Amino acid sequence: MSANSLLVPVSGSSTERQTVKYAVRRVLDGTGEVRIRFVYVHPPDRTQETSPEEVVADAGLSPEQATRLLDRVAVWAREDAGEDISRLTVETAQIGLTEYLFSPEDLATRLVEETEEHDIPHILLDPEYNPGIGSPLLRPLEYELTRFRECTVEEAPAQLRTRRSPLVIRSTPVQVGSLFLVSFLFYQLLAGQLYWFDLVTGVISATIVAVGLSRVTFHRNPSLRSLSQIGRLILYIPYLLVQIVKSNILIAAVILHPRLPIEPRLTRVRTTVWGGIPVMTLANSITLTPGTLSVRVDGRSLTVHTLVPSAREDLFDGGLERAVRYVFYGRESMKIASPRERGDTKILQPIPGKSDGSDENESPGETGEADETEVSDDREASGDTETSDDREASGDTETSDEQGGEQT
Amino acid sequence: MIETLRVGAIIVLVVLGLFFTFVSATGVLRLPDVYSRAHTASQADTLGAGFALAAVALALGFGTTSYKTVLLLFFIFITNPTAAHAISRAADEQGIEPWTTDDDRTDRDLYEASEVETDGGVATNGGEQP
Amino acid sequence: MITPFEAVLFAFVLATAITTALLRDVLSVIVVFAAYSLGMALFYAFLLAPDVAMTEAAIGAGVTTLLLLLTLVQTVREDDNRTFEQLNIPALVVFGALLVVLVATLTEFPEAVGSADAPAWSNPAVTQYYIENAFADTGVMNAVTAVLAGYRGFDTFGEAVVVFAAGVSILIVLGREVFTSE
Amino acid sequence: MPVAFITGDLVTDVFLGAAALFMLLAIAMFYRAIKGPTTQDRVLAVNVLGTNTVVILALLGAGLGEPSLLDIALVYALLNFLMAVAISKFTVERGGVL
Repeated sequence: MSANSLLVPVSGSSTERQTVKYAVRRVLDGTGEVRIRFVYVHPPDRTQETSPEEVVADAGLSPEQATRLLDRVAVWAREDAGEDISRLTVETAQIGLTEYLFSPEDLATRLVEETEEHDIPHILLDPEYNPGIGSPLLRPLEYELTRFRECTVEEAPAQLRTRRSPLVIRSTPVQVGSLFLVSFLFYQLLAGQLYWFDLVTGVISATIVAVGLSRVTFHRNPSLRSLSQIGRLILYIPYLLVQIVKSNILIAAVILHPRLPIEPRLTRVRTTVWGGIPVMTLANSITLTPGTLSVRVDGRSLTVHTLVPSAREDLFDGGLERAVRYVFYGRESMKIASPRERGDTKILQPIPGKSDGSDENESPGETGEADETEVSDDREASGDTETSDDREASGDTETSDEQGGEQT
Repeated sequence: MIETLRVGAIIVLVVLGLFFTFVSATGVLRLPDVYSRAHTASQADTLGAGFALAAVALALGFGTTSYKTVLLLFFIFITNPTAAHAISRAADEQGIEPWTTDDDRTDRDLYEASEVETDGGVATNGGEQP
Repeated sequence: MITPFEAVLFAFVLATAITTALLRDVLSVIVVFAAYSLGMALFYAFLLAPDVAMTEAAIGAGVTTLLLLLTLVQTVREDDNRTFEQLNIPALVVFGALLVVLVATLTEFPEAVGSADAPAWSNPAVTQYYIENAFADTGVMNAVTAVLAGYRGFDTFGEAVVVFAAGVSILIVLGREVFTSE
Repeated sequence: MPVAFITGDLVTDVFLGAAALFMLLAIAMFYRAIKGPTTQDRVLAVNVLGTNTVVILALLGAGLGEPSLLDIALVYALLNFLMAVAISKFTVERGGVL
C-alpha cells in the first residue's frame, strides 16, 4: 500500500514522538511529493460544568496550547525527514473548536470528512491517542473508524513505555511544605507541650504524612487566595451556626410534635458553586442545617432530602449557597440569583394534591428518576436542560475524592 | 459572682446539649425511614454535642486542655454531616426509596427492598463466590 | 456503691453484648459490635484507665470493624430473612454451665484478689521488692518490662503465642483469594 | 493529675449526671440499632451512639478531672467517622472497604 499522505491525529500522548517518526518513515517510503497532516481535536467545551481553573485539568488543551503542540510535532516531523525534507509537506490543523464532538462516532465522522476534504486516504493512529472524547462505555474510536470504507486506518507500532508508578510523587515543594507545616502544628497541638521528644516524633510523623499524602490533599498550590478564603470562612462559621441553631429549634418542634408533621421529599438543586472543596462545604452545610440532607453530589448537582416544606423553601432560596459563594469567590458572586429564580430546582417526588402524583408504580431502584415535577410551572422554559441521566454520567469521583481528603 | 455565672452557664449548656440529644434520639426512634433519621442524627445530635462540649470547655478553663475540646467540636462538625451523607448515599445507591407522606410501607418492606437491591453480603454477587 | 452512670453503662454494655450474640445478619453484628466497644471504652475511661480505653477505641471502632468487613468480603452469606438467631438449646446449656462455674469460681476466690487488702496494696514491701531488685534479678532497665518478661515470663510467652496465632490466622483469611486465584 | 478545675461538687455532679442521662439516651438509640430495618439504619444509630460516646467521654473527663479522656474522645471521633464511611462503602460496593 503506497501511502504518500497521512492524517495523524495528535493528543500529546507519551508515544507521540515515536508515532511521528513512524509516520515520516512511512510516507517517505513512497515516491514524489508526500505530505502529513497533523490534527488536534478539541473535546467538547466543558466550561458549563467546571470552573475555568479546572478546565485545563482534563478537558483538553486551550487553542494556544494546541498550537504549541502542533508546532512541536511539525518540528519533529521535519527533523525526522532529514535530507528528504524537500519532498515532505507538513500541515497542521485544529478541529472541534466550533463543533460539538461528543462521541467517538462524531469524532470518526469528522476525521473521515477531514480526509476527504484534503484528499488524504490514510489515517495513522497513535496507540495512546486519547482525544478526551467518549467514555469507557462507548465503542472506541478505532472501531468507529473501521466502519468507514473511504479511508484506511493504521496504528503506529509505537513501543508503549511502561506507565509511571503511582508511588512517584508529582506534588510540588509548596504542597509538601504546607502539608508538613499543618500536620506538624496539629501534632504539637495534640501533644500539648513543647518537649524534645514530641518535636522529634512530630517531625518524623509530619514528614511521612507530607510525603505520602500531599498528592491526595492538594490539587493545586495553596496560595494567598486560599488565605483570604480562610478569612471569609471564619466569617461564614458564625452565620452557619446561627442558621443551625435557628432551624434546629424548628426541627425540634416538628420532631417532638405528637403528630409528627413531616413531609419528606427528595429534591434536586443545581448549584452555582464549582469544584471539590466548595461543593463539599455547601453539601456539608446543607446537611448540618436541619431539615435538609444532601444525599448525592454529582458535580454541581445536589440531590437533597428535605424533611419539612419550610426547610425546602429555605434551600431553594439559596441563602447557604450564596454564603458559600461569598467564601470561595468573593463578594461579587453573591449577586447570582437564587436557585429558585434560576429555575435550578426540582422536586423529585410528587407532592400529593399539587400536581400529578399518579405514577406510583415505579421500581424502587429508580429513586426519583421517573417523575420529576417542576417546582414552578412557569419556569419550565428557563433553560434547565438537565436530564436525570447526567446524574449517572457526570463523575461520581468528585464525592469520593472529597471523602478521601476528609480522612487524611 | 463570676464563678456563679460560670457554673450557671455550664448548667445551661449541659441542659441544652441534653435537650438536643434527646430530640435526636426521639427523631432516630420516631421518624419513618433512614433518610429522615439521618436528618436528626446529623443535625440535632451535632448541636447537642456542640453544647455539651462547650460546657466542658468552660469547665476546664481556657488554656491547658480546653483547646482539645474545640478541636473535638471542629471534628464533629465536619465528620458528622459527612458520615450522614455517606450513609444516606449508601442507602440511595442500594435503591431504598425515601418515605413520603402517603407511603404505607412497613419496616419489613423497607428491609426487603434494601436486601433485594444490595449485593452487600447477600450471595447474589456471583464473582465473590470461591 | 454503684453510681447511676455505672448502672446505665452496665445495662448498655449488656444490651449490646446480647444483641451481638442474637442478631443473625453478620453486617449488623459488626455494626452492633462497634456499639459494644463504645460501651467498653467508656467503662475503661470511667475506671480511669485511659490507655486501655484508647486501645479499645482504636481497636474496637477502627481496626476490628475494618478487619471483620475485610473478612466478610471473602465469605458468602446465606440469604435469610430472620432478624434474630434461633435459640440453640445445647449451646444454651453449655453456656449456663460455664456461667455457673465462672460465678462459683469467682465467689470462691480468696478475698485478697482485687480487694484493697491485697498484699500488693496492703504490704508495700512487695512493690518495693520489685522496684529495688528488678534490675539485679533480671538485668532489665524498665521495671514493668522486667515483671512482664521476667517474673511472669511464661505467662507473657503464652500471650505472645496467642497474638501470633491470631495474626497468622488473619493473614491466612485475608490472603486466601491471593493464593487460590493465581 | 490535677486539673484547672473550678471545683465545687455541684459541677462534678452535673457532669456525671449528664453523662448518665446521655448514656440513657444511648440505650434508647440502641433500640434502632437492634431494630434496623436496614443496615444503614444500624450504621446511623451506631454513628449517633459514637457521637454520644465522644460527648460522654468529654463529660467524664471534666467530671472526673481527667483531661486525658479528651484524647480518647478525639481518637473516637475520628474512628467513628471512619467506621461509618467504611460500612457505608461496604454496603454499596461489596469489598470496597478502604
